[in-house]
Amino acid sequence: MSLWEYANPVKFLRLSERVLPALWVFAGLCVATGLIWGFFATPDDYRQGSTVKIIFLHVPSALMAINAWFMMLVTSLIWLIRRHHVSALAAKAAAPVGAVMTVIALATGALWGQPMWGTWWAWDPRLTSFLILFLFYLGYIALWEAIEDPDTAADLTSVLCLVGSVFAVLSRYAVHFWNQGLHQGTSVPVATGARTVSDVFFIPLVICMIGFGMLFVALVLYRTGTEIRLRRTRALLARGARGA
Amino acid sequence: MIALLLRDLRLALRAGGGFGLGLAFFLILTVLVPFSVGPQSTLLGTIAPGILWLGALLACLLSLDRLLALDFEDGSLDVLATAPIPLEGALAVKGLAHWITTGLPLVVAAPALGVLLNLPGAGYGWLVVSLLLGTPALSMIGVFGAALTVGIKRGGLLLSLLVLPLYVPTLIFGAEAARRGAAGLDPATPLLMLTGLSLGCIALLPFAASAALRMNLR
Amino acid sequence: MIALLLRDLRLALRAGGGFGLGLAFFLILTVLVPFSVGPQSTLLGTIAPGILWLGALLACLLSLDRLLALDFEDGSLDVLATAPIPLEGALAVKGLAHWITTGLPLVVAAPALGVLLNLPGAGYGWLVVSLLLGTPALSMIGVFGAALTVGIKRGGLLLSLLVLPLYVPTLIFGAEAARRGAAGLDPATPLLMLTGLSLGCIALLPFAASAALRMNLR
Amino acid sequence: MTLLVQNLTVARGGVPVLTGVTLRLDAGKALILRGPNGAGKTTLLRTIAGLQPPLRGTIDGAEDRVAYGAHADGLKAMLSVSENLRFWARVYGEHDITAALAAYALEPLRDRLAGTLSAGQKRRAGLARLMVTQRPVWLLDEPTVSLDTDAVAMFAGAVDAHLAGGGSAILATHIDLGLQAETLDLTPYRAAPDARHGASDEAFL
Amino acid sequence: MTLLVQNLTVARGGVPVLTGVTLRLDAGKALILRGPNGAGKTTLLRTIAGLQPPLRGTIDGAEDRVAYGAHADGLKAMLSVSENLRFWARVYGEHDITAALAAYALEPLRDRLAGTLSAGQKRRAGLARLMVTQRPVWLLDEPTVSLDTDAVAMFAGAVDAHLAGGGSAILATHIDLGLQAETLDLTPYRAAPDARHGASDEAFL
Ligand code: HEM
Ligand SMILES: Nc1ncnc2c1ncn2[C@@H]1O[C@H](COP(=O)(O)OP(=O)(O)OP(=O)(O)O)[C@@H](O)[C@H]1O
Ligand SMILES: Nc1ncnc2c1ncn2[C@@H]1O[C@H](COP(=O)(O)OP(=O)(O)OP(=O)(O)O)[C@@H](O)[C@H]1O
Ligand SMILES: [Mg+2]
Ligand SMILES: [Mg+2]
Repeated sequence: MSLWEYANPVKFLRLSERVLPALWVFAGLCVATGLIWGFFATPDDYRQGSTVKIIFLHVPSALMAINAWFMMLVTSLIWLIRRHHVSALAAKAAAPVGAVMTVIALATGALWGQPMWGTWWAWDPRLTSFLILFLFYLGYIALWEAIEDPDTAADLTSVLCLVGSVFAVLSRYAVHFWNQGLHQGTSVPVATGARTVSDVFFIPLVICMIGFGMLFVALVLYRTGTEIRLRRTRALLARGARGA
Repeated sequence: MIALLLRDLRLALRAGGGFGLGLAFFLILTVLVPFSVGPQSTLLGTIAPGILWLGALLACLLSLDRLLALDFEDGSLDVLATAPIPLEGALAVKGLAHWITTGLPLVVAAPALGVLLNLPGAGYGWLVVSLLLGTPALSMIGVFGAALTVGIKRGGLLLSLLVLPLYVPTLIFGAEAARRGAAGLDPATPLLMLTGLSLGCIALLPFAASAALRMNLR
Repeated sequence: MIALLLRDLRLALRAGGGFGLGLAFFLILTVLVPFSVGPQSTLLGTIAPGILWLGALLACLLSLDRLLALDFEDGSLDVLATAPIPLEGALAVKGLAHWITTGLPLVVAAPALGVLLNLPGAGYGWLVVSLLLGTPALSMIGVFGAALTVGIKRGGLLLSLLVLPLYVPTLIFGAEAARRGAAGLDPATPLLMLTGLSLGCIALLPFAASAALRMNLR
Repeated sequence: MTLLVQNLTVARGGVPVLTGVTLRLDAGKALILRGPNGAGKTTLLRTIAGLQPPLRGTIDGAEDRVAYGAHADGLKAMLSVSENLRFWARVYGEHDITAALAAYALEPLRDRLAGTLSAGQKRRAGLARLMVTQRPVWLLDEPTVSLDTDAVAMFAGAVDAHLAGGGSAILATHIDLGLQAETLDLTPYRAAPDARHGASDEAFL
Repeated sequence: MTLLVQNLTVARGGVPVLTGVTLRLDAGKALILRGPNGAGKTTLLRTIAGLQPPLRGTIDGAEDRVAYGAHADGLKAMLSVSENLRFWARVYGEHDITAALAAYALEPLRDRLAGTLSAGQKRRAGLARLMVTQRPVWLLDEPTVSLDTDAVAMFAGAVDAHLAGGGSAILATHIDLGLQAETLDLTPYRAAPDARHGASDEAFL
């Protein structure tokens, strides 16, 4: 039995219906523990005061925003190559979630920036590339909305996602070239294991990140299920209309 | 191919959509900037290279929706897609025609408009060079965007939405080169990046565009 | 008339051309400005009111070509012109629909974009007020421009060209009011002018537009 | 009421196309316009509909009484068939579209977006629009283009019902519709190629 | 060479419209497609032309051999008739357009902008385009829409000449063209309303 079996919408629906409840609970628990631990059980930073606690929302959402686009890239490729509907619909379902994550990262960043840098917004490369990512999300969603035929829409958005990814990477380099920034570098480098955040913050942060990851997966599964049902309704209606 | 190029150029001239209009839009936009930000000449001089690049970009953008949509509506695209010339080639030629009718006039006119905005003397040469190297990328990206949205009735605004983020790297390198030139710094690095970008776009985007177009014609 | 308004709003929503796109375009344009003029926040703060007004104006402008041209192409305009509702009224309603789908969202979104451009704190209120008073004029002038160019295939660029000069007074008064507001000065005079301009446009331009449209249908 | 066209000269592109057209259309009557391609049928119909002014001559009894069905159908691709019809019905102050849907067998398609219809289905929806206008005079330009034989019969039925209800119609067509109607051949009215009288560039000749 | 279509399933909007279409078109032969509005004639022709992929089945002998004449004419309003034709001729590697102009009596109109032609004149120019492609297989979707009787005769003559020269043609039409040709009625191939096999949304049913 291969993984591709779940590319069948019906099988996918059955599977997702089975795992979703557990996933919701687990994600909810992780997010809740992480956030409560982070907000109430960690000391204030000596320099940043209590504002440091925004990190528990900011970093996980920022990570998920990037990962969501990456996931869309992979599912788009799968659609273009193997033409599994679930894959295209998963990309469609992930886009708004990713966009919302981007907005959360931007909003929490802005809230954080006010006390830290004395301004809501600065044209720092990290921030700027995030804004550009947001624009890509907008364009992607708008293209899905604009096209009537679902398969054509899937094809075109997939092509846009591929080309867009290339240009998103280019933009990132361009933005770094254009302005050196204020934003601090990454301190959770998975590869090296070195880190600059103390354990008090790190453990709840990791829990939050896991929670957000699970939440993202749950949301995408749920929304994909909705999209599948929509397509099913549409397919049945199309036949009904012609049969009459 | 040459027939297609000639036809597109002739149409651009005759439909009154060609050389003149993009330029005029560029001109008006440049004139509107002092109205909106105020007439202080030092301020204008500082923002001049950036505004000129932005204006060129918008003038390109606005002429995109007629790039393929007209051919789509009157059925020419169907015929082109079944014609003996490869669709990739046809789209590349359409990009070229767009550049000749829109990009090139902008490059030529930019110095004149620089005067209106008090562009510092050192900036003129580099502004022209950066536009010359950057506008081909704008045209090719535009062809790709037009191919994506060709099936959508009046996808003009959607087209802008899709294309503008793709324009970001070109704009950054181009405006940076022009700004460095105007400030007397060395613009070589951004110009190199810009050239690379344009070449990459010309080499690869026709394929993406023709794939998108075929999906749309289906 | 209400039927027409409702239809236009529904079409705007459904064709994906409505609320969202104009806003997104406005956002992108605002983002592109720092890319082109550089990231210094004081410079950006100075030009912010002007740039925001210019962005709103361009977002309005880009949505104009779908205002009448679509109805023209599918023959709806012919039918509207022979329908029992006066053409002036129909055009005014179309202007209203355009304002609701384009102008109003811009007004609401402008403060958020002000943040991106470091707009000084005092400027937010006046920016919103000036846009609220000025955008109706932009929509009505747009209807007139669209009526003038409706017969021309893809007259998008030509339309921009005709409309932009007409937008100049609105832009001057609007941007001036926003700038004065941001600088802590009294913006009453330009705001009054702006209001007068909008009222005048709403009262008179539907007649000019319907005359132009009748000539085009001929 | 009677539609009366007297001594009409119509032009396209500034060139007179037909001169001296006189016709009379009583209530309950239909008139079929014939003439080769380029004779000026479309131009004449547009003039009677009030979409363009005549160069000379008078048109009586047309204002606010005509419904014009052109080559294009006036359908919005993004609205469903019933939304399209309901919109036009409301513009003309009518509210019931069931009769129009029934006349052209459009019920099965009523919730389909107009953009997804086939050529003939679109045309049927376009013709149904005329019925919701409640206007007494129909001006139809090649109404049966793309229609199959069943649909042509529906159309003939709709016209007959319209005439029986006291309406009237002018139809330009190249094919035989099987309608009981007078025929007007436009060939004799063709403007001479060097006709100058009334042309918009007359002053330059 | 023969055009061979076997067991073809075509879809529009993701829904199968026709299934199991099998047809064979030899050189020198014409085939007339018939079927009520919405039967799927346009969809079938677009599939054979290669503009959309079939859901199932094979098409042999079509690639680079077909010229497709759709509902739209592919004329640029701002170019003259001869410029339009010359453009397409060059795209297809041909250079002589006089035969095409003559076949549809377009000489008097050759320098007129295509946008100022009447509906039937436009259609004639659109049909003339097929002649300059030098492609052996013509696919025509309601070619005689808006044509008057003279023009229909010109068209029939052009098709006959094309067939006599070894070409072939598939025509979808609702009216009788007076051509010597086989007729294929598409009604039996209509996909069942609940047909699922091969539909792009098959997996969802
Ligand atoms: C709206 C603006 C902002 C955006 C879009 C943004 C974006 C991001 C992103 C994408 C990350 C994850 C990067 C990674 O881990 O590789 C991140 C992490 C972080 N951001 Fe922001 N940020 C913003 C504002 C701020 C501000 C104002 C501060 C506070 C001074 C801040 C502090 C941090 C910190 C401490 C991290 C964690 C870095 C780490 O340990 O990995 N950010 N931000
Ligand atoms: N700008 C122009 N200059 C010269 N002649 C023109 C112009 N525009 C249109 N014409 C001519 O006017 C004539 C009338 O056209 P019209 O569309 O009314 O014909 P029609 O009878 O409807 O023909 P069809 O049966 O083909 O639809 C045509 O011969 C056309 O070529
Ligand atoms: N998106 C869609 N969803 C469902 N059905 C569709 C869709 N698009 C088209 N159809 C249907 O597909 C069928 C085939 O249309 P097609 O244009 O091929 O018909 P046709 O035989 O050319 O008809 P005509 O004689 O009217 O031109 C029509 O019944 C049409 O309503
Ligand atoms: Mg006509
Ligand atoms: Mg058809």
